[in-house]
Amino acid sequence: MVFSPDLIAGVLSFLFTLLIFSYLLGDNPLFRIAVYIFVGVSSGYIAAVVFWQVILPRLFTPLTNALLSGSMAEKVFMLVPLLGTVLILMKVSPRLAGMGRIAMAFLVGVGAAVTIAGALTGTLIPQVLGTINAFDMIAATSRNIQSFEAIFSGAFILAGTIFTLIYFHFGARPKADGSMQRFGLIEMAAWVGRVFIGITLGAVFAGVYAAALTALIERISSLINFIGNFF
Amino acid sequence: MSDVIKCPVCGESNLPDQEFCRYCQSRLQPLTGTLKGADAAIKPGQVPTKKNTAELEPILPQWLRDARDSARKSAENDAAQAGRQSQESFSASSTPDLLAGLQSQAGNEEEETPDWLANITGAAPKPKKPQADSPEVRWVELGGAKDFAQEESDAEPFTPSWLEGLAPTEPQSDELTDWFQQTDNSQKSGQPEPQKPPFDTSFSAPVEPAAESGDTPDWLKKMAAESAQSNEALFDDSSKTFDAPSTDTPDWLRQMAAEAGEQTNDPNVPASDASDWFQQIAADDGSKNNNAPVISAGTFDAPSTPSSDAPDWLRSMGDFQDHPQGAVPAPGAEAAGFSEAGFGEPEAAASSAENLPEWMKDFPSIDNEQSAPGASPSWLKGDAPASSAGAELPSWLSGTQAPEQQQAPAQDEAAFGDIPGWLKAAAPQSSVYETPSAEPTPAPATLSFDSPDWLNAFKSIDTPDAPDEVSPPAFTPDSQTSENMDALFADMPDWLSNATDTSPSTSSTLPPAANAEEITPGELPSWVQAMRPVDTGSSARSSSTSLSSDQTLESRGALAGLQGVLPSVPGFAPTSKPKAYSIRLQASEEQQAHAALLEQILAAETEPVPIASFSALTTSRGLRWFLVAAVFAVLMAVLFMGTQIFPMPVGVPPEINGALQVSQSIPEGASVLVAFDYEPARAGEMEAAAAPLFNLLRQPNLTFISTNEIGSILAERFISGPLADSDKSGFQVLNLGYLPGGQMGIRAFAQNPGLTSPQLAGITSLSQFMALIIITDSPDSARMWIEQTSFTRGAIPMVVISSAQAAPMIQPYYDSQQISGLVSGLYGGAVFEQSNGGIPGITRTYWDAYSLGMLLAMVLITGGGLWNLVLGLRNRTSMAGGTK
Amino acid sequence: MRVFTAVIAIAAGILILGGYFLQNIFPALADVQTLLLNWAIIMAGAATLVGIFNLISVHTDKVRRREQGSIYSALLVICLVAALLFGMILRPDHSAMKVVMSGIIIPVEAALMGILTISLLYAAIRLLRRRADVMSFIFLITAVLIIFSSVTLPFANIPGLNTFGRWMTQILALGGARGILIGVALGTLTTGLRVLFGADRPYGGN
Amino acid sequence: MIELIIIALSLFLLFIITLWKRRSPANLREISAFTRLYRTLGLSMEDGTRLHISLGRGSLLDAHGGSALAGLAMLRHIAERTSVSDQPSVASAGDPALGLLAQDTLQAGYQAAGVEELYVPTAGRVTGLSPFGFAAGAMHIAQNENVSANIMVGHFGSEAALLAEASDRESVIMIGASDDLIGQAVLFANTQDALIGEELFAAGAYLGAGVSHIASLTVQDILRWLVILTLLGGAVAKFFGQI
Repeated sequence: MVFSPDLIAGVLSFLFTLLIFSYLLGDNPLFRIAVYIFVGVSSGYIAAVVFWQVILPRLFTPLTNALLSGSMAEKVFMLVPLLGTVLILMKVSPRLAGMGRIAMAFLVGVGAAVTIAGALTGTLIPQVLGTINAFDMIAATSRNIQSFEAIFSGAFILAGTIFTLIYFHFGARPKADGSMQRFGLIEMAAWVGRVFIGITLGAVFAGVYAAALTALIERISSLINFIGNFF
Repeated sequence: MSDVIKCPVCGESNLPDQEFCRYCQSRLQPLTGTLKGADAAIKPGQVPTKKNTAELEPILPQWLRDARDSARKSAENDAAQAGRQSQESFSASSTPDLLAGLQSQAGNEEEETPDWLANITGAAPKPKKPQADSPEVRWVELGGAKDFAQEESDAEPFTPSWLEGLAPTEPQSDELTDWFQQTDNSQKSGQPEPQKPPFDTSFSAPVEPAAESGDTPDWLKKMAAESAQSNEALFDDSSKTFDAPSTDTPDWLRQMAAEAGEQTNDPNVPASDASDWFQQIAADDGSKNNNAPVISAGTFDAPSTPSSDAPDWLRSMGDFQDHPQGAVPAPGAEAAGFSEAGFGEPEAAASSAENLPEWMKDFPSIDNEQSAPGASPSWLKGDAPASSAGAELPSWLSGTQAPEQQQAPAQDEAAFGDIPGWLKAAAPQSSVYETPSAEPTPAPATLSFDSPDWLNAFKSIDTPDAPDEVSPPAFTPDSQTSENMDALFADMPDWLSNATDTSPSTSSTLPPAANAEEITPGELPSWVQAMRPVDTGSSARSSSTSLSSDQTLESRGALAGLQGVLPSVPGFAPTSKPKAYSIRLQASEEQQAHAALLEQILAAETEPVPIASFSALTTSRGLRWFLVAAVFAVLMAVLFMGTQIFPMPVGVPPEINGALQVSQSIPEGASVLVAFDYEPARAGEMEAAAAPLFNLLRQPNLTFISTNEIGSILAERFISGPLADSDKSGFQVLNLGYLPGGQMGIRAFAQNPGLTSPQLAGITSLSQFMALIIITDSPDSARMWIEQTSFTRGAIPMVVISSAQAAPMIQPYYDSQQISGLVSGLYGGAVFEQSNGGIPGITRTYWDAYSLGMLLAMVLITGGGLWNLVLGLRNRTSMAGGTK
Repeated sequence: MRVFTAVIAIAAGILILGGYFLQNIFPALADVQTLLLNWAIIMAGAATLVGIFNLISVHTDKVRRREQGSIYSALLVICLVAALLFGMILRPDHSAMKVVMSGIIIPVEAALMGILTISLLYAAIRLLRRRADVMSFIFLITAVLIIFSSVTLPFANIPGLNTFGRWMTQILALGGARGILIGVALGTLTTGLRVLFGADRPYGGN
Repeated sequence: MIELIIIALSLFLLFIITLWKRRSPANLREISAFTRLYRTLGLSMEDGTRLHISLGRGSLLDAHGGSALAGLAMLRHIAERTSVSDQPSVASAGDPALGLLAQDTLQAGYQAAGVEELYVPTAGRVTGLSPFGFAAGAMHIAQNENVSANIMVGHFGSEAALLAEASDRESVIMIGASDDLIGQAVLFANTQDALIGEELFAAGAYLGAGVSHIASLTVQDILRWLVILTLLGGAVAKFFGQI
């Protein structure tokens, strides 16, 4: 009997799906076996991918080229990430882990800058502009949307955005009873913001449920199909 | 032994026999060994444990050690005098001897407790010890066993009041503590001597005359004479010391008190205090290093001087001035030297001046200045006040624990103080210790000053002790007669040990006092533990008699084992039965009510207040199983049966319509870049949503890329899965794999795809693709692709196929026309599939199950939510009621 | 060391930010930014390897100490090492690795996602018992409505339901989502600035 | 350029308000989740249980780095407070670099508490490299290591429901916050007191991590109102075709 890769994958898929589903009856060794194997295999696989598609092509190959035929500047530019890699690898040892902080500091500095830039250019400004542009009557007309509808939608979006923002206002004042409360108007606006937040999270929750349900359907369907292959 | 000793302080070389560095005056020889556990303090009431005090043996001056050797040679004579004493009694009597333990010092320093030390403390020697040691030798060491026997039997009744203090009272032990500590401290300090010149001048002088005395210790005789002629300056302080003595105080003492009474600044000092200083002397002389003897010499001055009725031996002290041997050692002499002088001077009588050590030769010159006939001894008159000697006396007599060099400044301050220093020393430091001094009278009445033994002992004081500086030959057996040695050995140790033995012996049969609790607890140095006579053996007690009428044996505290230390006041006996008082509390009802209220309040305070819990909602396994059963039953049934009851959605939303138009507009064989940026968890949903769109493409040239490590595998799975049923004959697939770096990687790829991915050689711009399809389950991933490619993709259309969970966040991008179309979730896939001519695909397979699952969820959430709302309200109501 | 690491972080961050926003003024900053980002990507890749080692060491430690569930930890370590070795030797696109992917990773992840169906249902049902406030009510009502609007009924569709659902999702929910995302962006901005200028130093140091 | 202005303004405000907040007390609205979190810290110390702080899977090199950094700031404070506990806290992360930073942060917390010798490198762990791998690796920490509370602060998606499920089964208190709407929705349904949106970034300020954290919230409030004003002004202007 020849075990094709597809058959092996199908059998494994069937088994592991069942093992995972067993969690619905309660945490059990079978589920744990499946989960731990999954964590190990996925981590090992991702590490191998990182090695083959990051470390090797971005570090070793350019480094080799630079050392063999590159200019001094290229050599220096490739030695720096090599040094950083070595410093990070030092974190394997608790004794040398302190040296790794240099590379980690570099990563954090870069990450903080990327985060700031991403927050500004990817979220803050686009979302503000998107809210403002909801009142762009010209654009609405071009999309065959009536002005009233555009204003109505834009107003709800604007109101939702503002009230939600107000909801998160942190500043407060101590009251006579010792509690901290915001100004009355802010508190009222925050209450409206709660409604919008509830709607938003509810809508997202419904989407998550739909995604999970689809995944469950796909898994159950695969189980049925696998069993059906033998009949 | 090395030829030279290198000073640990200055590094200079010194002769091996030198005790002090001749350059820096630092001590070269250790004063004592380290007493184990000396630092540790024990508390009263703690059961004493044996301590190894053998280390203290080095305290003894060299002359004592040498004397031991000579004593061995005279052992035979002494042993014959020992008579018929049993071995036990002999051993008991021998134990009090200070020098008894010296036998073992030279040879065996590991001996746990030297006998002399045990005797001082009154602790019973170990029964085996006398047996182990050769009794004969010990007899010899005793300096004449018979002497000792006589002392015990005869000397006790004659003990003067000022000697009564030698009994093992608290002060004694305290003073012993002091000098032990001094010894210890001096060891630590290293060079205590150079700081003690004042003592040299003041105390060496009285010792000197004793060197020439006969039976009666010369120095005592001279002291008597001195005192008779001395100016009162010295005794201003000392005389007052004897004001307090009882009527039993000897005349000479009374006279002394009368003479000095007016000048005494501290009339409250009891007579018994004198015994304290005597004890101090004993302690210092007998066991301490050579510093102490100097002190002892001076100590004897005070009591002897005022007494015109002094016995002969005291009167003979008047000769002191006729023998002006310099009491003051060489200025540079060290304390050790002076201490040695205290005991070493007697040796001058037996030995010629030539045999005198260097320091002794220095005395005359000083004595000449000090000793003026008819005047009080210069060492008393002038030296004491002038050089703060009188004040110094108290300092070192006070038994402070500081080393002598530390006492010197204090002594200077007290030089002209109201109370002589030595009186202060004699004064008990606490009321507890004053108690025994209150009745010193019986002892003086019976004290025999003629007691030859202890006087011989004093005589022997004059015999040269062997300071380190003193030439050893002076103490060699050849140079000393047995008599000298007897006296020598009996000098301080005898009377001291005798005295210490008395109290425990008499009190052995008495019940221990239980008043220790009233004593202020204090911490005792551990070395005192070794000296506590708690476990005094009967043998030791039998040979001693009490010097005190009080026979109470202390059982606890620092005085444990000591007897007569805290005698009850005579006559303090209850004359009548004490009145009986009821211990019952007389409280009114109101008071009791208040008390109950108070108890209630206190109880409420101490009662733990439960922390407001987080009202943790316990898990409901039943609900979970119900949900599992319901959902799985529905889904499995529908999927197994493959029903198609639920119709596919109709109507095409604008975003889906946009995607449909893009897919239809892509020309045949066009290059399409497809990003697979979703997790394997959403593979089923994403494949179902994306498959209808790919089925619309006509022989596309697909390039797969992913910012997810697993994306490339998902792409291949997509090709081999949902698209397997479609016509893939014209499909060309290039899988670029993983694009690391997140949005920066996307940005770099968008700027020059060929540079980032070598497989795309020749493609330098993203606009070279005909369309861009993003399959993602994350709004962030969609955002990254949308934003980072916005400037490079040009006019090429972008379609996003997203998970249902990400649709609400991606939708705005369609609204803002940043993307051309959006297909989200299974619903979007179903709509798209319907718009694709209705060819059944994977969405149709899932649609019934999906719809039923969604409806089931709607019902369960609604019904279950309401039910749990009721339950929650009920719980909250019940909790609120419980709180009230 | 503390100062040195802070200086490195701040310098790298400022250069990256300069590359974002000042490249029009200083074009060289764009190249510097690209270079630094490339280095960061490489170091992040190295961090992945160290993270793998951390995963191994944690579970090896459990096995060594025979803690609860150590057998599973041993299983994890074995599978991890095996996958890593095979992946390094055979490369990730090897058919054997594809089998592992298709047979283990994808099914398990999908199954885990599938069982969330029950978890989410369970959580939604119990929500009002945990917390009966306005937001929770709105949350559940919205969820139910959108779920209901995304299905078809066998016999007859409720008119306008789908439209209402879309309106809720694309208008009402969008407003709240924007408010949340803008708020998150503000928080991210201040947090990033705190880190960038050394007030927070997650790389060590106090 | 607008981005630079925003950054400069934020930085200036942050600096000024940090100095100002040193003298004036922090007045922040009550957030029940933080109250619960604060008490959970004390309770875990009292009953000798462990806290599990999960930092999510946000990478430093993408837009989720902000939540990761906020989680690390909170971890730093929790580590300092619980380092002397019999059962010190453990931190899990789904991103390797974040896991290493968790180790450094834990060590810094121990160091600040003066008990660096108690620090164990395995207290900061990477439990998996994929979202569900991370969740699957972390979901049993509560069961295996005597954990009394799961504190999830970082970037979480729908996998947060898996951790929430495990916490519910073990009756472990769970406090969660995510910068991702999906994660927020899941955590909202699963937790007693939900942390929503930018409340994630307020953890440090509410736990008393420092003045700079409080100043951050004040700066956020100021920027918030500036954004609101911009929205209102921009909408009006857009409506009237001014922009």
